[in-house]
Amino acid sequence: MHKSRSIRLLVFIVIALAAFFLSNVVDELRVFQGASLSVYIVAIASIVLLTGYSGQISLGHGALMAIGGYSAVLAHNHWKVSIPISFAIAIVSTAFFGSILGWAAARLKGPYLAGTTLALAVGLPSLANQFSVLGGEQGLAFDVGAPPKSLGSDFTQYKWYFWICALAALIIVWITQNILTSRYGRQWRAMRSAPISASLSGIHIGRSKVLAFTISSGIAGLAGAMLVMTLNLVTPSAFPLSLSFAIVTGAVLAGVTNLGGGVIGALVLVAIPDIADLLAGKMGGAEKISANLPGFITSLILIVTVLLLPNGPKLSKLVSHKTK
Amino acid sequence: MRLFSTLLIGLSSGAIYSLMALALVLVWRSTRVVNFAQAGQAIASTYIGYLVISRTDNYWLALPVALVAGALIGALVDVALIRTLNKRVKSGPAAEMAPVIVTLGLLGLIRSTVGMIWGGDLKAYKAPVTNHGFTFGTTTIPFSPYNLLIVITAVIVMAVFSIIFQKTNLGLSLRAAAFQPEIARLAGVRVDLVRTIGWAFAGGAGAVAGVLVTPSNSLSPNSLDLLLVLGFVGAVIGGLESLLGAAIGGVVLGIGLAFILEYVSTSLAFPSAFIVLILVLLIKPSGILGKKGGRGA
Amino acid sequence: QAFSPHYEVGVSASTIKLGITIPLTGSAAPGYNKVPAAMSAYFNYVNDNGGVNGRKISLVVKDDAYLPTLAVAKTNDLVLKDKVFAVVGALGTANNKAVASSVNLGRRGIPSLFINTGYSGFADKAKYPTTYPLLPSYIVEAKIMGQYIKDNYAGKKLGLIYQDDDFGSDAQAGFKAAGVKFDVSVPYASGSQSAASGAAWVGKLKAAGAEVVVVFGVSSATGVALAASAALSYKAQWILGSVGGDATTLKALGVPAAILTGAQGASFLPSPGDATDEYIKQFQDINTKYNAGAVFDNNVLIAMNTAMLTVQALRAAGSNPTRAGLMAALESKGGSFASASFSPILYSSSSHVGYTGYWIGKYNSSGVMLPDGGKYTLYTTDSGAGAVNTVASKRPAMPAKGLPNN
Amino acid sequence: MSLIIENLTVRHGAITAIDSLSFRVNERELAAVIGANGAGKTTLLRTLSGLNEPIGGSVTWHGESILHTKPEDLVRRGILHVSDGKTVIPELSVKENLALGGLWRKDKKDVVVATDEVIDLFPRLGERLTQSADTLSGGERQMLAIGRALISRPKLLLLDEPSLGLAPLIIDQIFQTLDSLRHKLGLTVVLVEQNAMSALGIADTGIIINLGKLVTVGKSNDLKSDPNLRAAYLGY
Amino acid sequence: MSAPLLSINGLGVHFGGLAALSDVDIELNKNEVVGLIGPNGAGKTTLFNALSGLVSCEGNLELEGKSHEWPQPNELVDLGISRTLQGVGLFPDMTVLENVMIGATKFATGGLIRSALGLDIRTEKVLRSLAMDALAKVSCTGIADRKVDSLPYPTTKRIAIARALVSDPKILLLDEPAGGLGAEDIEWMNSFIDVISNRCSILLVEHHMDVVMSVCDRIYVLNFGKLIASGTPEHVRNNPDVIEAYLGSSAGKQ
Ligand SMILES: Nc1ncnc2c1ncn2[C@@H]1O[C@H](COP(=O)(O)OP(=O)(O)OP(=O)(O)O)[C@@H](O)[C@H]1O
Ligand SMILES: Nc1ncnc2c1ncn2[C@@H]1O[C@H](COP(=O)(O)OP(=O)(O)OP(=O)(O)O)[C@@H](O)[C@H]1O
Ligand SMILES: [Mg+2]
Ligand SMILES: [Mg+2]
Repeated sequence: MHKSRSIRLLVFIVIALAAFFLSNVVDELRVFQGASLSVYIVAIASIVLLTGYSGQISLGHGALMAIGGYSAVLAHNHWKVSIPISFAIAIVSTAFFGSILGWAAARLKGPYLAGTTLALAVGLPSLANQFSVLGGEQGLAFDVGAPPKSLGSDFTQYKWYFWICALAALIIVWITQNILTSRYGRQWRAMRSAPISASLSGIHIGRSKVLAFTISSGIAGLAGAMLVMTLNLVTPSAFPLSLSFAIVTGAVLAGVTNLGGGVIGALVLVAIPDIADLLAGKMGGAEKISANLPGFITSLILIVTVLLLPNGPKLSKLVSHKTK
Repeated sequence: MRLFSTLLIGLSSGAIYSLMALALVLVWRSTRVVNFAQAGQAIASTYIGYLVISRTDNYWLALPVALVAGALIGALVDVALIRTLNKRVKSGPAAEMAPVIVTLGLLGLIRSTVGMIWGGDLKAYKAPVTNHGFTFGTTTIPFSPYNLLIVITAVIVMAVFSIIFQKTNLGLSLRAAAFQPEIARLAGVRVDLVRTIGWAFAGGAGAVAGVLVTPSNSLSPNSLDLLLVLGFVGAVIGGLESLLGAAIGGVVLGIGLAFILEYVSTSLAFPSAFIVLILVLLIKPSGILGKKGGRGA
Repeated sequence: QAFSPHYEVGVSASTIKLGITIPLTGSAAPGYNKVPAAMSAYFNYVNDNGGVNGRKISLVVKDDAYLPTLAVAKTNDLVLKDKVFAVVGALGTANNKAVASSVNLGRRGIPSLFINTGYSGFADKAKYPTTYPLLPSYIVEAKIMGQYIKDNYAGKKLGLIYQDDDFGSDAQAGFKAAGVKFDVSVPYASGSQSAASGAAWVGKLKAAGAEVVVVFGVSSATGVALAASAALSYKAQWILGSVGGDATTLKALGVPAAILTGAQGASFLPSPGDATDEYIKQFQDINTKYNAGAVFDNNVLIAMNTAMLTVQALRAAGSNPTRAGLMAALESKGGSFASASFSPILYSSSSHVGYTGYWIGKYNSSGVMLPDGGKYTLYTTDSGAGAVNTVASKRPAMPAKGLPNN
Repeated sequence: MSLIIENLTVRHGAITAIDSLSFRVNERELAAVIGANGAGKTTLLRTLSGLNEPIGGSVTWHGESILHTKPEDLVRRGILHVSDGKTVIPELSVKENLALGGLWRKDKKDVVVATDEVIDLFPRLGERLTQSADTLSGGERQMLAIGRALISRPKLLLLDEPSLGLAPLIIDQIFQTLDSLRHKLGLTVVLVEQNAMSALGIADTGIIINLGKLVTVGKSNDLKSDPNLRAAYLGY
Repeated sequence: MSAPLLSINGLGVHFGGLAALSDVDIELNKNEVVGLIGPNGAGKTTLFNALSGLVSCEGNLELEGKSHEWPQPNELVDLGISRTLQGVGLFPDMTVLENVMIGATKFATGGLIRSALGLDIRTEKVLRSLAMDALAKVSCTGIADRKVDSLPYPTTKRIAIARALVSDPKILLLDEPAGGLGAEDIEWMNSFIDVISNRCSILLVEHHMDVVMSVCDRIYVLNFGKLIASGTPEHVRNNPDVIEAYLGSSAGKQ
């Protein structure tokens, strides 16, 4: 146990170094995609924890990301706090909101919870239009500034975003992985598969669920803060229903129960539009066809992937066994 | 008067949510899948209905054609996708989530297919009966023959399917197949067939919803998206297990929204769906007509 | 080895590559999805007639589904992968804001031409150094409408339906600046409009006894309001904002012709149904030949107009166009570009204000909006406290065959 | 006229649960399949009822193959399987669970008769008709499952540990009922039991399997008294 | 005489109009094995459910002589009570060791933050060694890393018992531990119950009469939610009411 934990830390450090090295050799588009990838990884981690472990479904994590995004921006713009602090504030405030939501959610089962969180995803972001401090539909600017001079003059903005996002993602995934392999993760899995047995073993089901919801929300909040940083802007329309769906999809592609798979899920999410565009470009055709072909291909890839690998990629299983 | 007209506005929009909610509950009850593709299936059937209307200018021909098309699409979805999915995922968190993703994917697939065939532009056709509100003396109330048609249809769909579910052998088979397919098989239920019938029913109901709603809404590949969300919320409010619940849930949502829009703020449309839902579920976590779970141990 | 000249990104000896992000799918797509094809149609027309200094223009189209995240990702694609020379005609306030700052258009010196939004802030050159808005701002539009209402409907009860975001708040600011007070204001959340909300709005308007109602919303909201007023026998003088006032779209949304007849509207371009206008005629012609005869509505018109301006900008940038040169040309010569609008473009080295004027007209029974009294009267103003002026409409004559020769 | 199983082999992934198993059960016979946990008894019954696909061998019932046939079709041929564990539909009421047994039958009058017979046999079910099956006690569920199968008027009844969780009195009663149905209706029964003694007590034939292979098959009385078998497989 | 470990007085449970239990009195003393038998649906599991907070009930509960509120399910282990379920109730997608470690939850120390930072090695170690000890008691240490859904049925029953034992209960509630087991495993269960009864008291629900008769010190018999008899195995076995309602004529044979 002890050994595997230190190995895990080591693995994360190696990944970090590799990522940073990689960011220096690939082109800027890839660097930007790397930042998006990190956002997705964090968002998917929040779903893996919530659904894969505690067994609660959420179709509304986009809304939680919105809370994180707005919190980070407000903190950064009004209190002039540094990026790490604004991210921390995003985590804490979203976790706080999540704990309230989780309290309500703990009473709800499967599709009822799905419906409620879905309504949240539709309802919450548009609330931003009601409060002028939130900047309405055109949103609030979120400018984390240019990279420090010390990094050199050819250090681009996107590389800066990528470094911040990748670091945040690595830290949070490391923490999440620790939690998931700790007794908390174990208790959630127990609670998910046999709630009565779990409570007879001394687990307070309600509290456990709320805790999971809270932590998951905090993680989603961070993802939201990261997302708005890459956008330079926070606006309600950055958190559409399709975002909530996308991260759930990423989690399912990852097999839901496994963080290592989350990276693959995120990769797929980032890569699919590119692949679809590429394929659609090859096929060409009339305008109404070419406009819809990417969406068609994306959906098709999704369906086929879930049908072929309903429990996530086999590769991820290997990873999870090794980390145990 | 203000109260009354708000109520009527709520009722007329609620009836529409009810129709979509009914379609969702139909699939849920016969297959235990929350079918996000419902909006897509309904859109595809509605386009087919539109095709009929634009060729023949006959709404009453379009409705049954769309209904049949919707049923066929529903059946096709089951046979082509859901069966395979059920074979491949049996248990675990993936089993709960995979259908969500597959039906979402299907929604995208159908939308883009529709887009490829008919383009993204708005289409419209007229309601079969006037949507000019009933007039008493000089006052016109916000409830029209067209609203009445929708309410009546929702009631008929609900009644017909309630009877099918509760009173007929097919209904019993549907429920058995939905809950425990393997045990249902051992009791002689032709599970595959019965589930496909369930999908066809829901597809037909969704098509009717689509064809009915469109005159007040216009038609585009995305035009039923909002209705899907509100229908789902209505279904959850009603308690997913009951068709009557779906109908009530849709109307409760419609009236709740109408009141919030009228008395609180016209710009709170989306948050209020969430507010209405949360209010209902905090009081009854399994919806208005939902059942409580049985014994655990 | 042969001498090879150095070209700017996106420019080669024979081509100039431009890009656009716009919703082709999703709920914002209807209407706007016609824009890229119409732009390309015009470009192809120009290409077939010699191109721009011998170069053919190509337009790379990306679907952003009207989401800022996608707009940023797709613009990055355009800039980093497709390596376009400039972005042209990108749609939406939030999208353009996110793109300008995240993609860092300013620092990279990438021009974003003729963006399709009326948010007044984009005119701020210091903040958006490479972004060039075209539309008169929503504030300008509201100020002009306000002035018109004061001149023509003094003493009447006034109602306003507006989208409850900055589109609407710009409008409110404009009406306030014009000194117009509404007896009843009905905000609605973007995307929430439905038959039921239409009935609710009309209920409120009726209750307040509004006689003149301004709709400052998107087409679907305008459609819902008009349809509901028809269904509820509510009669008022409607004044429709330019964003939601396209008659073709309103008809597709099921608005009865009867209620649209007599409604008023504001526009900075001639009515797409006005076949007597030389630009409209030319564009319709191109539309028939190069755009498979897509229905010629406001979206197609704006697209072609934008494309025509783009061609002039490219020509003005010289025979070996650079991004900096393009922007310099816009700022120095933009005001002289021929375009269908009656209002000139005000780009200068200090400001990126585009069009500033509107004319007000009335929809006839076939849905064509024609100017009051048969003559286009242009009202102009600014986004600040400036007065609303009436000017005689004047615009550069259309170059022969609609082919820029600047 | 009988159930003939030849060289049947069934796998679960790498595990061979049934390994070239052959035996036959004559009509009207009650055969008890005995074996330790994991011997493959459940797998055998699931294969006979169409829930599992074998990888080899043949099974015929009345001369016709019953392999590769859907369970719901086998039901219509009179082959009813009462599986162990969760074999009722918890979300339906007791009445509806029973009704499922007669849904597909043409002779609706006889369904009514059969239902009454079952309620006579298990009066407890009669008291619980409108209750959801979810709330039944473990034993009551078992009664419901058996009752539903009986309403289908089976020709071949496959029973997986019917005594599991039942009170001794009820076990006696069920075994007696099986015995009488056999004579009255010509029912053939394959009974899987852990409780070797009571099963062999009513069975004609005993089939002992171990790790998926046949150990022996014979008259139950002979098996019961075989001292070697008693020590190794029968556990008493 | 010291107060009984567990004493229930006047227990009643109602489901709608149905009295699943009425006026039931039960006592359990230290190191005692007490059987609870009765026909199907008599209310045995319901009694366990009432005691573990899974159904609401009326009546008094005393633990070691002190009156106590009816506990919530998750409070049970803290009161020194463990329970197995009529099914198996394991966590199917977890390993044997993890299953048993869940049972040891009450011994866990250190909060979320420590776990998040990977500093919970100590408490993990403790839980793990407790779990291994419990597995040793049921002779299952060798399969600690197997997933439980791949195990034979009798083994899963042992794991369930290990999970109940790991919390070091004073009272163990066993619901049909021998159900579905073959002769050999029943024998093992028999002797195992004997062994652990030295460490804790056991309340046992079981339909296998030979198990009940051989391990129990005392037996309560329920029928239609009421106690109809109680006493030593010998006494109960020969009680005509019990024979009539439950055992049937073949009781002697068993
Ligand atoms: N679904 C399955 N997947 C993998 N292995 C299985 C599966 N079902 C059964 N097995 C294995 O097949 C073998 C036979 O199992 P089976 O359930 O048929 O035995 P059984 O005789 O019914 O045992 P019991 O008396 O415990 O019910 C066992 O080794 C078991 O672990
Ligand atoms: N939630 C409920 N609603 C209605 N009746 C219930 C409910 N729960 C249990 N019952 C009834 O209470 C009675 C007692 O059930 P219980 O499970 O306690 O029986 P048991 O003695 O454990 O039987 P078995 O030996 O068959 O397991 C049963 O008749 C059952 O149908
Ligand atoms: Mg078995
Ligand atoms: Mg019980």
